[in-house]
Amino acid sequence: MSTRTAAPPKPAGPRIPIWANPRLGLVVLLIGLVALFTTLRPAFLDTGLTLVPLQSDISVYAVVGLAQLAVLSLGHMNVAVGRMAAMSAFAMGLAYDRLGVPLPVGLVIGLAVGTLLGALAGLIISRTGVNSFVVTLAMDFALVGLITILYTRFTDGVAFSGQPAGMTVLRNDTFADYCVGEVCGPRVPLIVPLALVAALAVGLLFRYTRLGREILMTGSNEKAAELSGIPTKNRVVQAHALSGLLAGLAGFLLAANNGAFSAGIGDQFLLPSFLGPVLGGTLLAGGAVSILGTVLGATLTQVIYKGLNLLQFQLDELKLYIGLVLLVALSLDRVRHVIAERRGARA
Amino acid sequence: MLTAEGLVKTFPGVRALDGATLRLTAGSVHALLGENGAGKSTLIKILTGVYQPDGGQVLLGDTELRLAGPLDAQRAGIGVVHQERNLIPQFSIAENIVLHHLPRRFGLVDRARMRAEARRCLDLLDLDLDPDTPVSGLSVAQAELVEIAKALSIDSKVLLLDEPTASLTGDEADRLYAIVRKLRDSGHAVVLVSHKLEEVFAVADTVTVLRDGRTVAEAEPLADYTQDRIVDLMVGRAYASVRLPERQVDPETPAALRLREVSTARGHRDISLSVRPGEILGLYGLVGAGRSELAKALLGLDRITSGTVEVQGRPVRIRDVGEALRRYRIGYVTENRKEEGLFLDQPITRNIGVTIWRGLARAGLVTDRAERRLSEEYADRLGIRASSVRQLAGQLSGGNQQKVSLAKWLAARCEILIVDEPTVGIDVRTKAAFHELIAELAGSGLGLLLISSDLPEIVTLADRITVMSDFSLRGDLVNDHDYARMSQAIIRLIHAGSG
Amino acid sequence: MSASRTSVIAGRPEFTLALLAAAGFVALSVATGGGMLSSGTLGAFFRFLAVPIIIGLSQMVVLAIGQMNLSVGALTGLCSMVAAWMMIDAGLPAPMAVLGALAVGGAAGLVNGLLVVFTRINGFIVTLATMTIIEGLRYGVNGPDTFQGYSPGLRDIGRASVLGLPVVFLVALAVAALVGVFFARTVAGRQLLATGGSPFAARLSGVSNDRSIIVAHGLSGLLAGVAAIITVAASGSVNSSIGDDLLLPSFAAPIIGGVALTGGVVSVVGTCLAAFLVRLVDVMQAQFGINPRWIDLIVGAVVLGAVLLGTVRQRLLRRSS
Amino acid sequence: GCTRKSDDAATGAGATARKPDQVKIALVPGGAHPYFQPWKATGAKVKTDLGLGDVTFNETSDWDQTKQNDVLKSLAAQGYNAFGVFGVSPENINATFEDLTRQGYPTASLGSCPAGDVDKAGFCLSTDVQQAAYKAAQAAIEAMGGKGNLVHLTGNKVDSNTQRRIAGVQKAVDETGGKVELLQTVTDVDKDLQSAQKAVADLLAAKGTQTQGIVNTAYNPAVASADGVKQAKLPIKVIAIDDDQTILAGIKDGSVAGTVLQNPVGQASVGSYALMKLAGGCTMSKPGVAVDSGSFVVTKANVDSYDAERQAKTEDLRKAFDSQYLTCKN
Ligand SMILES: Nc1ncnc2c1ncn2[C@@H]1O[C@H](COP(=O)(O)OP(=O)(O)OP(=O)(O)O)[C@@H](O)[C@H]1O
Ligand SMILES: Nc1ncnc2c1ncn2[C@@H]1O[C@H](COP(=O)(O)OP(=O)(O)OP(=O)(O)O)[C@@H](O)[C@H]1O
Ligand SMILES: [Mg+2]
Ligand SMILES: [Mg+2]
Repeated sequence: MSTRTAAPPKPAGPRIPIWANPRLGLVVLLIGLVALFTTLRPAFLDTGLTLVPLQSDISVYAVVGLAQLAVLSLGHMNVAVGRMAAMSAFAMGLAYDRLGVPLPVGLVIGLAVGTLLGALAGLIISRTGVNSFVVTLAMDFALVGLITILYTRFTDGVAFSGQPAGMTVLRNDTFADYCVGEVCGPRVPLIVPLALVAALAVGLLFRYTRLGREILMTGSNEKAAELSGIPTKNRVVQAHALSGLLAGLAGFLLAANNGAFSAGIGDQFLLPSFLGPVLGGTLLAGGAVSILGTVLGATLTQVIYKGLNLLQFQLDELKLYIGLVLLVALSLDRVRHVIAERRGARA
Repeated sequence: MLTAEGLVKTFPGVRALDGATLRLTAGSVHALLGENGAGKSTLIKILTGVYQPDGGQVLLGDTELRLAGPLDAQRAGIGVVHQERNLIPQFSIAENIVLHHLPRRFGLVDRARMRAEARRCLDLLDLDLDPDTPVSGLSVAQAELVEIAKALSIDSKVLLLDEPTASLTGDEADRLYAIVRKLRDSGHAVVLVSHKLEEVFAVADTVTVLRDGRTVAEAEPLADYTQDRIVDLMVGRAYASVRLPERQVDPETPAALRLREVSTARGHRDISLSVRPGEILGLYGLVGAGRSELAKALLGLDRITSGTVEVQGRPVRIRDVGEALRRYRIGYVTENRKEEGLFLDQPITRNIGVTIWRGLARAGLVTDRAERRLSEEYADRLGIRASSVRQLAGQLSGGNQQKVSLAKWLAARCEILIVDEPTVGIDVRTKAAFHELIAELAGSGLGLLLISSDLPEIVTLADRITVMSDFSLRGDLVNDHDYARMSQAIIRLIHAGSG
Repeated sequence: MSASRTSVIAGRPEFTLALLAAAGFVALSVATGGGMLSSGTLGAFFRFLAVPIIIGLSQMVVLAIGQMNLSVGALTGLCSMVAAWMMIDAGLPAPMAVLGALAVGGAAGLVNGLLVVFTRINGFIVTLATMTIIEGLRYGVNGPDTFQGYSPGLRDIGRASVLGLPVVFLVALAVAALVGVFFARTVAGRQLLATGGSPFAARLSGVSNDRSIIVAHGLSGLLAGVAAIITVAASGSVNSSIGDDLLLPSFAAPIIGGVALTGGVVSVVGTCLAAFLVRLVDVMQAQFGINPRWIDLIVGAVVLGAVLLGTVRQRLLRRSS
Repeated sequence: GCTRKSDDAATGAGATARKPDQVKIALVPGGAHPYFQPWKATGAKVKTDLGLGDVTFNETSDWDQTKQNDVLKSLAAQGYNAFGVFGVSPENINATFEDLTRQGYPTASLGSCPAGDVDKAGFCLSTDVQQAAYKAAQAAIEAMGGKGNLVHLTGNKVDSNTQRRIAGVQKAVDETGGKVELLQTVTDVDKDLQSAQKAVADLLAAKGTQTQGIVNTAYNPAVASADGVKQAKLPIKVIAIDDDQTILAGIKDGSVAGTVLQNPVGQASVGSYALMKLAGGCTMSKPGVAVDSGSFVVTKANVDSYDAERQAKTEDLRKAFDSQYLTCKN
């Protein structure tokens, strides 16, 4: 064919320089902040008091971020992440307290509840075509009421007293507490692997499986996805179900960290759920996600929070600085982007 | 009157204009021609202040024009209809027409004057539309005409039309060109960009040809040129029109796809047709005849209310595109590649791989490597021009985008392919390549249903032609590739139906 | 002609809302044995309807360009605290405090807008960050303590009624009317809607999208300032918790009122009616002593129901046409 | 195999005796709230009075248990080695106390006790919220003249302290033998002032004429109902909570019938004192004991003199700790 022969060997498109990689920018920012905080407060590197709890917090909020990322992949939002986490935690608490099930069984029950809630949101969104923000916002309203009602009904109060065996261990121990002979593990809390597994699984899903890729394609262009044979409505439901599942996991991790399955779980999830992915370079538009970025983004927010805490700011200053640092971090990414574009233009 | 000299414009990775020049004279229609990606739209956008040039200048008469934004161009009397539709869907026709200079009274928008002005512009075009209708309810052709009215509303002396007829029927295009002639006669300078050379030769007086961002023919009288000569200029070398391979379809071969008296919820009535393997069935009709809708109903996107669809001789009920693809091996290359065919923010690999991840998966996992190998194979086979298969689909030229949108169906090994308006907005050379490709596909045994409003295209490619108008079939013709005879027969069928 | 016009009106979402609002009001009046119609109840009903209306409009203005403003609630709190601080600690007269609140609101909104324009970061994210900052500032004004006993004149206005309707409610209606005129009849308002409807087309028509964004956010902040003034006047005491319960209602009103999140469409009447409906639910709760958490559940369910209903209605309309 | 390190190393770890000037106490409320403000000044005062290394007050935890845990750990990393904490969530706070104790820090639950019967802090020095609510309800009933309808306004329903308050009010109402009826308990109106104001206005509009008394066991509704009743000019007796300026002003001008004070000063000063002792090597005779820091009904009659009573109570508390709760070797 004439076109085949006519195609000249074109030079490769503009290569992205390594410094323009958004993840790298985050790492640099992170290192900078850690260095800054350590200089100001050497206690920042205190293993037991800073680094170990920091890892636990990062684990929770990375999973929270992933829960949001699961629907950002579609260009959707899940405003009810916190409440889905709370409902899962309720289910887990109920299972442990009333049925006395072992730890993993309760976890599975809770995750199932989260998944179902997410799927329900996805179902409403895909059937009505109404914006996900509206649907999950309404769902958040409904769940916040329901959770209180359930807790008052089932616990005479606010939290389940029964806890499965292993819960305290999960909260308190690090791998350093476990030794093979003389060799002990690193000072890494036991819940970190749970979050890591979640991150890897989500990464694997979006990168290497048909399901994940099809969710991304649905997010990129729903109409085209449908016309390419992707069952887009199912994908919407599945992405939201995944969001619910991860929210449930985050609820579990937080309950493990805090030591009880209580009604307040997830109250503060909403904002961090967006910060992680967005700082990590996931757009709200859908079609692309960055799992590593989300983990880094969650790490960054927790480091900022921890560092500012160590600096002992008053409440007003603390909030002020958190907001400002976030704005700066976000704008830096923007500056990097603009520079990359300029360079690209000249190349 | 309006002159652009030595324009340079660079986008990230692309030099769209490289010293292009355009000279316009009042009272003439000026054709601006070039292949896809030659820089025509970019030139027009610079003339209308949408882009700022990296070099060169724009002169009105002898004074240099500084066009910092679209408003500057409007003040200078330059009206434009861009290639993409640019109306605010929620606004009324009237408001869209006068949006850039909403009339005010006591600080508030003066609705009465707004309506009156819109009315005046619509009257210039003999358009009988209620100015209060929201534009979201207009047909493509009506929206196009409203855009022209909008361009005229600024008392423009210069009117730039970027592929105004790409989605118009022949009748509608004729009406548009009548208006263009009227404007020319009243002293306007009109620039016309189009890939439909017949139309260009019928209406334009002078021509400028762009190739790779450079002007290769500047404001020449069109009468001095033949179509072939123009194409040579656009392509940059002597261009031999391709000869399509001879194909023979055994009339005894059983049909791959057969519709028996199919009616749909969309309003199709008793549609019967069949496509054999290795055969191209041309489905001709004017825009809005219901052909795309029929294709979509076949794929399960709309309900079939009665009649049967048979694939390889067995009656089937297709529920969605996935089933059509995987179970019955039917593919559909949409007419609307930007919105329905492609994932513009994704790389070529994903765009091609999307239909076959199931097949590529090893132990449930799809690797980028497998996908890339496959994409490279099809990029090579279809001659997709890209820096690499990892380039984003949105960065490709129109023709290459169309090839990508076709590639995913080939990769999925479809046996029946519905190709909808495959060459809309595609330049002559790419179009010919596409025709060759389609013929080759048929040659390799695919059954093709070719939906097109482009008569020459249908007559060139199809083995048989069936004509649709108003959601019903009007008749069948066996194509003998004689353009004059076939086109007359087709037109007659259409008019017989509606008359 | 008139028949088709009535059918057009009946087809609008505002009409459904108005019917619902009227029906709800009547039902509640009957259920409370006329208690709803006593002047005290009506007064309380409308007095606390003023802020939801304004805050809904404040969100609506930003929704019009297809963005969101998460800082509306915190900003209302900050403006209230600033106004009270000006009167109590700085000893300024009430009119100055009113101007001060408006200025702070407008300025914060402009900053939001400028940040969105210059960083090109999604408005949702920008206002998420500025919300945190504003919360800090709000707390910084007076710590956790409550301001009380400022300008009696302002408080009298907050409590006054004209023809049985609280002045603050009338102010809210007047502001709503102004916002309505802004979107329907001013060039800036139309341009804002054009930006929301199709940014690219708007740009090609000479509309500056950047300016639309800044105007929308600025106006949103200004309206938050108005909500703050109403709060200060009507409530008589403010502290740093003011605004915490406003974020969700700010979305609920316009969304129930039929405003699209994608931008380009606003409905002032719909937003006001939706705020009215939500307020009805509040009053129902007080009248029947229902646990507020049930109310959350009901509001959530009602919105989901409205969502489903809207879809069904559209489907019916499409089928009938 | 894999073995788990034994725990004993950890539990006894930090139990080294510290001299007062080595003791650095952190007073951590649940979040920003006027109730805790006296902790700040009191902390500064005990620092000099007792010659402590440092006393800090940190309210940045924003009513979030996770953040409070973070704040506590950050403070520990800063070198603070004794903690007086108002647990954001009484259900979860025991876990936090356990963590701190494991690392060898003395802890006190100040202002609120953990939910349930177990307290993992060294001790709990707090208002007996049920008792305080009971007293408040009694005061309201008295002000109402012993009969009529009472309304109870309080905070977050899913909080064990709220549950205790509801029980306390119920008890006082039950004791009237039906003369007083608890018309309604409105929960979840303490989140922010505006919703409290709205709820009060709606309540007064709906039931104002049938209501004779309002008892508040949360701050924002107390402010809102004092103001709301005054504005509506209804003869309703309002019992508020705490001694915020706005509420004392209300008592003086008669719009508030009375208020129930708690003893944040006592909590901070005695709590710090006991923490210092614990850090110095003393132990609790009964670990996890709950001590009532006292609650005081203030009406117009004693609005100017109540503080003396409270100071006396504080002094008693300190003595009780020395004689009763603490066991010191020397
Ligand atoms: N906004 C943009 N960003 C990056 N590249 C662009 C942009 N607009 C155009 N280009 C590139 O500039 C070149 C010229 O594009 P232009 O749209 O002017 O071509 P055209 O002659 O109008 O083609 P067609 O006939 O397909 O409309 C193409 O290679 C195109 O990919
Ligand atoms: N997006 C749309 N919204 C509303 N009506 C539409 C839309 N697309 C097509 N239609 C209408 O549906 C009918 C059939 O359109 P269809 O696209 O099937 O025609 P066609 O024969 O394929 O013509 P075309 O050449 O435009 O593809 C026409 O009346 C058209 O106006
Ligand atoms: Mg073009
Ligand atoms: Mg079509």
